[in-house]
Order: sequence, then C-alpha cells, then structure tokens
Amino acid sequence: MTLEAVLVVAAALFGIGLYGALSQQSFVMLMMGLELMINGGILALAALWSRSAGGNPQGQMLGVVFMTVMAAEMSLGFALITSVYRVRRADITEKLRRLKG
Amino acid sequence: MARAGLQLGLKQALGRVAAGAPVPVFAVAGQGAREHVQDLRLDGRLRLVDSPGAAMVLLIAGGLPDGLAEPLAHLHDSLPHPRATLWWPLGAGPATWPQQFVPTIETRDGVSETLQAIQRELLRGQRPGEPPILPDEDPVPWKGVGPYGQGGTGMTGGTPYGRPMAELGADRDGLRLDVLPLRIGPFFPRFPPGLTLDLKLAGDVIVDVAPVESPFAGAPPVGVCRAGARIFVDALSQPVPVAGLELARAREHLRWLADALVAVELGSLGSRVLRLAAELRTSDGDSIRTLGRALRRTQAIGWATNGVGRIPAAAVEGLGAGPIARAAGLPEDERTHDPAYSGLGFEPIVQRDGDAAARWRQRLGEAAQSLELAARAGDRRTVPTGSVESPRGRLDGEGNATARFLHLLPGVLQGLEWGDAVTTLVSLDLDFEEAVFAETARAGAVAS
Amino acid sequence: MILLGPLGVALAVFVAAIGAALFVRLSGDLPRRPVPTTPERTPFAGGETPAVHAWNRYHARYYVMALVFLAFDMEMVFMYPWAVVFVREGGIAFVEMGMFITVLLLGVLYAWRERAFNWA
Amino acid sequence: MNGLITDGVFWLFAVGSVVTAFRVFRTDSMMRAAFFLLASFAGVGGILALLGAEFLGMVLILMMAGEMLVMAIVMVMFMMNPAGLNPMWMVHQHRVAVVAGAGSFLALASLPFVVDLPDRPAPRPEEATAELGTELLGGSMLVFQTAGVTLLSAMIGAVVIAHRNGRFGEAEQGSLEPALEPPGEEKG
Amino acid sequence: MRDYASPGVAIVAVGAILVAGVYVLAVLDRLLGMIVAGTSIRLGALLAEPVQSGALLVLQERRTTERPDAAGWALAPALFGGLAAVALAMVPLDRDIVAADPATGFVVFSAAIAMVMIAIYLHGWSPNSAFALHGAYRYGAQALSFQIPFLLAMLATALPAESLSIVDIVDAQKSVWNVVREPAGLPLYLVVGVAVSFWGPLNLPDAADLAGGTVVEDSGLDRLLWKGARAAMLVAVAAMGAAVFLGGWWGPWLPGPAWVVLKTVALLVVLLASGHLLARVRIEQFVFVSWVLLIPLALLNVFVSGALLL
Repeated sequence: MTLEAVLVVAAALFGIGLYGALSQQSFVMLMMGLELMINGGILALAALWSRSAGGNPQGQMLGVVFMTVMAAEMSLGFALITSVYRVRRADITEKLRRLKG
Repeated sequence: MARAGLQLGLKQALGRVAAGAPVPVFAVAGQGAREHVQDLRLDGRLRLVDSPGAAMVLLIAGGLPDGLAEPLAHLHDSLPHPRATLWWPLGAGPATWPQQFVPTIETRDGVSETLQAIQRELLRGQRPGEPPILPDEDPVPWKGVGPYGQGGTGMTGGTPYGRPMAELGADRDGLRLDVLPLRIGPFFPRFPPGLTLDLKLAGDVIVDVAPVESPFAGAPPVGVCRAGARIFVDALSQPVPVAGLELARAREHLRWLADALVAVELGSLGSRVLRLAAELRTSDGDSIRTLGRALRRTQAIGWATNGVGRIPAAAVEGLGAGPIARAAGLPEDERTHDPAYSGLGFEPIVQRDGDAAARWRQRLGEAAQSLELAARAGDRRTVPTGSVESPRGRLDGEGNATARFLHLLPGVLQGLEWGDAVTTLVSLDLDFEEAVFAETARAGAVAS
Repeated sequence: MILLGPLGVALAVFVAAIGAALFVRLSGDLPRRPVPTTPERTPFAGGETPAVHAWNRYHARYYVMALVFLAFDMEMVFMYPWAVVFVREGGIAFVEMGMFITVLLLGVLYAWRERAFNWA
Repeated sequence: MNGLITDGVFWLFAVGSVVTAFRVFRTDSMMRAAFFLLASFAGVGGILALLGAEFLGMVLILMMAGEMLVMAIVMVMFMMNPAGLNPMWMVHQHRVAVVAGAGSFLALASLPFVVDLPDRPAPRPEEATAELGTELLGGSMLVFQTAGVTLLSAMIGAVVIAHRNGRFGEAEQGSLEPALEPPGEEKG
Repeated sequence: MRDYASPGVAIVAVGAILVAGVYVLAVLDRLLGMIVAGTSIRLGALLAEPVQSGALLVLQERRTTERPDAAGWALAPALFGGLAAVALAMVPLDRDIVAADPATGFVVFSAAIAMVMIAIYLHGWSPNSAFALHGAYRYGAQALSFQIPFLLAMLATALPAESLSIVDIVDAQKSVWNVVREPAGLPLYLVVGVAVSFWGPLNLPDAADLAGGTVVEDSGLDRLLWKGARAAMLVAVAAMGAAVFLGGWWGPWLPGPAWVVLKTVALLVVLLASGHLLARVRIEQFVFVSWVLLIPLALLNVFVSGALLL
C-alpha cells in the first residue's frame, strides 16, 4: 500500500465522479458524480496526511471540512431539486434549459 | 450420496424438533367465526400470524360467500411450502372452493389438535404440501415484449414483468409524484372481515379511498350468526332479557378492544382482555375500570389514539352510529326509546372529542355501564320495536350502523397517514355480518 | 493482522457474520424445488392482487426533515474529537462547542417554526 | 506477512470502491445507485482507517450511511422509473464526459509519479483523534465556527427552498386541494 | 496499541454470544408476554419454544415476489446481522476480555447503528410489495430522527473517559457510573435503543398495521434471519448500554463478565417490557418529538455533564 497506489485510486474515483457529473442528465445522478469527486478528494487528502505531511492535524481538519461541504451541498442541492420539480416539474437538466429558453 | 443422506437426516431431526412448535396459522374469519377465531389467540398451541408468508396452515373458519373464493385461492397460493388448509365450518353450508384442499372438522377443541397434527405430518413428510390452486398465468402476457424482453416500453411505459407502473397525480404538497393505487382486503388482518378498500396512496398518505361493496352485503347468509351478535338480532323480533343483552354488549366491546390492542402492538394485553370477555360477569365492573386506567398508562388511550381520525358530531347526526356518534357528543341511543330501560335510569354516556381515543373511552365506559344495567335489570325484557341498539349502533331490518356509515369513510380516511388510517378504522368497529342476519331476521318475520 | 489491529478484527467479525447468514440462506435453497407460479409470488395485499408495481416515486412526507438532518448530522463529526479533548481543554472547549451548537440549534428552531418536522 | 495482508485488504477496498463507484452510473435502479455510492464511500472509509486516519474513516462511514439514505429517498422521489423496471439510460454529451473523466484520471494519477512528494509518515496515528480535537478548538477555531454557520445556512436554506408552507392547511386535514366551492355536508 | 482478540477467537466468541443472546431474548420476551397476558407459565414449553419455532422456519421454503430485487433481499438480513455482530464485538466483558477495542470503538458502534437504517430500507424496498415499502420509508423517518439523539446520548459518556474507546469509557466509571453522572443519558439511550431495533412501541417498520411491514413477504429462512438479526441488534444495544452507562464489569463480589451479563439482561428486560406495556407511537409524532424534545434534551445532557466535569 504505497502512497502512489492510494493516489491512483483517489484519481480513479475523481475521474468516475467527473464522468458522472458531466454525463448524467438527471439532477440527482449529477450530484452523485459530485459526491464521488469529493470522495476521491478525501482519499487523496488522507493519503497525503498519512504519508507525506507528517500527520499534520490540519490535514484531518481539511477532511472534516470536505465532509461538511458535502453535507451542505447535498442539503441545498436536494432542496433545489425539490423546488425545481415543484415549480417546473423538471427532473432533468435539459427540461430546465428548455423552460428557461 | 453421503451429502444427500446427511441432508435428509438433518431435515428429519429438525422436523422432529419443529413439530412441537406453536402452529403458525393465518386465519380467515367468515360468517359466524369472529369470536372463535379470536379465541384461538388464547391457545398456546397456535400462533395467529398477520401475513400468509408467516403461516404454515390456512384456517378458513365459518361461511364465506362465493365472491371470496378467488381472493381465498390467491391467499392459499401465497403460503410458503409446505402448506395445508383446514376448513372449520362452524355450522356453515358447503364450501365453494376446491374441496380436495380442505379437510373439515367441527369442534373447538378439535381445531388446535387437528392443526397440530397437520403440522406434524407436513414436517415429517407424511403429508404432501398442497400444490397451488390457481394456474400459473401472468396477469398480462409480457415475456419477450420490449427491448430487453422485460415487457415494458420506453422508460416508464408498458407492463414490465406483468404490471404497469404507478402514475403521477396531484397532491396537497404541490409535488406531482406517483399515486399508488392499491386494493386492500378482504383478508387484511386489521380490517373487519369482508371489508375491502380501494386506496390511492401518495407516499404513506391516503389521497383517495373507496370501500368496495362487501361480498357479505346483499347476499343471503352462508353461515350461522356469530354468537356475539345473535342476541341483538333476536331482539329485533322478540323480547329478550335486558341483563343478557347488556352482558353481551359489554362482551362485544371487550372483544373489539382485544382486536384494537393488537393493532397498537399490545397483543399480550389483548389476550388478557379476551379472557376477561370470555368469563365476563355482571360483577366485573371494577375490572373494566382497572382496564381503563391500564390503557391510559400504556398510552393506548393516549399517544396512539389522541387526535386521530376525528369525526365531528355533525357528520354522523341521525345515522344511528352508536358509539361513534356518542364519542362525538351526540346522545343518540335506541335504548332511550325502550320502556324496559327507562325504569333502569339509563342515560347514554357521551364524550366530546370524537377522535379515536374518545371512541376507545366511549366503549370502555359503555361496557362498564352495561354491566351495571345488567346487574340492575333483574328479569326485565326488551320491547321489540323493529330497531335495537347493537354495540355498533342502531340495528334494524334495513341494515346496521356500518352500512349507513360506510359512505362517510372516504372523508374520514382521506389525508391520513396509513398507520393513523388503520387506527381510525379499527376504532370504528365496522361489522358487515350483523346487517346480513338482521335482514334475514326481518325477512323471516315477514314470512311468518 | 497486527497492523490491522482491532478494526481488522471488527472487519473479520463483520465479514464472517454476513458470510454465515448468506451461507445459511443459500444452503436452505440447496434442495431443488419447483419454480413458484405467478399467483404464488403475488405480493400480499389481503387477498387481492396489486394493479401496479409497488415501487413508485414515493412521496416521503418527511423530506424537509431529511434535508435538515443532512446538515445537522454533521455536528457529530465535530463533537467526537471535541469529546476526547474536552477535559484537557476545559472551559474554552465548553464555550466553543456551546457557540457551535447554539448556532445549529437555531436551524432546528427555524425548521420547527416552519413545520418541517410535520408530514408534508 | 502482515504487510501482505494489509496490502490485500487495501486492494480489496480499493477495487471494491472503484467498481461500485462505476456501477453507480451503470445501474437501472436508483436505490441500487445510492447504495453503490455508499459502498464506494465505505471502501474509502476502510482505506482511510488503513492509512491511520481511523477516526476520519469511521466517521465517513457513519455520515455517509445517513446521507445515502436521504440520497436514496430523494432519488426515488424525483426519478421516473426509480426501480429500473425498464432500462434507464439518461445521459448527454457522453463522449465529452468519458474523455474528461479519463483525462482527469490520467492526469491526476500521473501526478504522484511526476511530482516528488516528501516522505514524512504520520508519527502517532493513535493520537490522531485527540490532535484533531485540539486543532478544532485551537488553530482551526475559526474554520470550526464557520462550519457551524455554513451548516446553519444550509439548514435554513433547505427549509426555505424545499418546504411548502401548508397552503392547503395542515397534514391532518384532507389531502386533496380544496374544491373551489365550499364542501357539502356529507359527500360519499 | 489497543486490545483485541485473534480474529478466529473473536468470530467464534461473538457468534456464540450472539446466538445465546438471541435465545435468551426470545425466552424473556415470551415470558414477559405471558405475564402481561396472565397466562399460566410452563417452563419447559417456554424454554423449548424459540428452538422449535426456529426449526420450523428452517424447514419452510422461502417465498419470493413477482419482481423483487433479489440481491437486496438476500443482503439485507445478512447486513443487519453483520452490523449487530460488529456492534456486539465492541462491548468488553472485562478490561482484558474484548473481541476488539479500537481507539474509535465508539464511532464504529455508531457507524454500525447508522448502517442499520440502510439494511432496513433495503429489506423493505427489495420485495416490491406495498406494505414492505411503507415499512421501509417509515424506518427512514424514524432513523433520521433518532440518529442524532442516539449519538448524543452516548457521546456524553465519552467526556469523562477522554477517549472514544469503549474499554476506556467503562474504565472511567470505576468510582461513579455514568448513569449517575448524566441522569438523562440512560433514559434517552433506552428510548432510542428501542427505536434502533424497532421493538414494541417503536416497531414502526414491521408494525401490525402493515401486516408485518418490511417482513410481510418473508418466510422460512428469510424470516428467521431477519428476526434473529433484529433480536441480536437489541442485545447489542442492551450490552452497550450496560457498558457505557451501568459501569460494565465494575461491581462488587462477582467477576466482571458476570456483571456485564447481569446488567445486560436487566436492560433487556426493561427494553422488552416496553414492548408489552406501551402502545405503538405514531410516526409523525415520533419525528416531531425526536427533533423538538429529544435532541435539545440530549444536547443539554452533554453540556450539563460536561460542566459537572470541569
């Protein structure tokens, strides 16, 4: 379990997340992509904290902040999805664009 | 070979152990069977279960009209293998469902023993489990249709795997999400026998509800009148002892309570109530009052029922809805018109709130009051006037309180969460059997 | 297993329990049985057959509460390490966490006022 | 030997995490998608614990269990055909997305081999939780309090945006929008 | 480095305790039910019944529905059981008798409790049956409401120990048990403990008004595993309560493990009795009370017990 190996895994998670966030039409699936990107970020952060930053507690702190950001993002994201669905009955991005234009 | 032998040996050993287990029974109560099925709960040799998946034996008690044959066949086929069926006629006529599945027996004590014997034989392989009754047909042919042969078209269309998907519908929350159409009954364990509801659910909230006409209603009786209701039906046409009538009323209320307690997860307390009902004496008024206090402590009259299913007095005025009306504050009671009661100083008890808790309190109060009346009644007899106050309200040749109340049900249940809806429904104490026999009694009176 | 330590043991217990349960379930299917017929596979609705699939866009009436939960639950992440150093750090820990929680409770208070904890 | 087992467990988590992450976008059922994502998070949580960030790993699993349940609930609410009874394929600009995903993976994965990362392992992972606590109350106090305010605004924002103030009355009063005319006495 | 047993020993020990615990729970529950019902108690039948009913379920075939999520259906009871096993593995029988005592044992236990909601949601979702689905969503509401009070009620016990390890938490109770230090802690923990394994008044997902809820379509081994896992979870909750609130192995005269068992059984009796003595709570009410009453109360408990420590 080398540092490089962990970072490659983190990169893979980030890449899949990016793919999902760009390709998915549905809002909720799009958010799953974002979550996965943050997931990869947390992993990379922890790997660097453990192997390269000498266990600096700020590294962990940053991990906690990532999680907080994720929670806030999800909370607001879902609220927006609900609101958009309520007002425009749109559940995929294209519908929203069409309604706007 | 050795492995097969080991498997067989293990199976036999387990079978010997399991043979002594309480028999899991899914019981269907037809006409004349409600009390009998209820009393099975007191028998340690059996366990009444709520879904066919949990059962080993399907017990059909009393008479069931033809209209129930198909749901019954579905129910039968839902039991896991190995399964068996037992018909307990209780004086009912011949059954309309496939006879080969249904050995019959008569007496009360025989039931548990027969059920145990059936279980033993099933587990030891001496008796083959019953094959399905219904043919292996899909509700809609779907195999091979659609892009993956799953039977659907597009993303939401078609009948994937034999059924369509639910469709969008309006909702009070402004979110247009799916509305699930669902028909529940007639053997749903929390519903009174014979009740089937056509529901539309958005999430767990009832958007729309319509009672399906009961297979009991409008058909001639297919069994004998159940013991608890008989005296009230008799009182329509002939004088009956007030003491006996009131004792029967208290007993009916307690039997209702035993069922209602199961619905709020207090089954063990329900068994205690059931035993009290079976051995009820006119001197048991204190036991009922103690019970009332216990129910308040357990919060059965409390957080489980407070404010649930409120029915305003105006909605039920003049319906003769008995305890439902009195729980809402209407002093409607047929007994006030009966000269036999006026000498007893009878005053109807009433509550104010009209919610499920009020109905629970109302029935407990009435049970205690009935015992007092029975103690004071001596050998007074009722005067038949063509209508009787049954434990559910006014009973006459036209029908009973349930029949008259049924059209209000949608208004009462709409907008309730499913659990609250069941609590409400249970607190109403609907009964489709009473009316059938009341009509027969009237027909008999006209004929003679 | 030295490096994995107690968490490794917990993982082993977890995997073993899941494995055992799945094994028991699978071994119960070992004797070949006839395929159940369609009526035998009907979901239970009291004897009637369902008209549509039960899976639907389920209107979870508590979705606003769920969103409040998402944010409020995060407070636990901060409270765990806080609890460990609480006695060491003393008053400052008390005050800081007190501020943090008070701020979050304002959110709960607001959600209560907006009836977010009632069925939509 | 010990290193071997640790490596084995790591690769198990790593492969599991990546495969489930990929499956999120390759399953028809929304419920499965949400729980695949949870599995991916749980795998990462396991790797975090292996790296010595035990607290962070476990807390990630703890938090994600709740978040993914909410995710599943919301997905089932707002996705048509949530159980994937019919095949689901709702993507756009697919080729671009694949290229971007693969490209970002290659770029990021090559970074540790290109950049020379210092080799300074964490000295006392068992003290990590306490260190985090001290950091929280000391050096990162402002971050901590800011997180509180952020969460508060997220909560209030979510309630404001998602909630519909009972325009049609309370939950316990009828579930249909009221009729235009006042309701009759008793309608069937 | 923290204490732990070798994996083989831990698996066997936790498995044995789990099975024994489930059996004791089944007997106790039945006994309490008989006392409340007022039935005469025959000891032989009482002791044999759980085994007999278990054997019966083993011999019954599994049911399936028209188009279930078969993998989810298989996984849910196994996951639930696995989580109960992990939760139980965190409970020390004595200072040096523990299956695993990670430095974050407390968080591991909480994570197991949090994952339970996934197992139950999965179990209710999988059969594609209306009653099961409603059960799943009810537990969703229930779980999202009790999660925070549960974690907070337990968290207060970590303050005096200055550690998230369960052994340390028990160790810190040598002079005063946590039940005395934070009086609101144990009642809160028991309320949410009942909710976690959905027993009695908080049996909302598998409720009688849903004809069994998430378990409605299960038969045979499915049903056995599900009921077993649920009972195991209740045992784990009681055992953890005994450890973090009632001082675990601390106590006069008897050896440590005996105390742990005694305290666990005592808590089990309280938890099980609630099932026979309290009516089912309405879900909407539970959500409301959890957020408006239990969470502030749990926070108050944390801060008051913290203030007393300073």
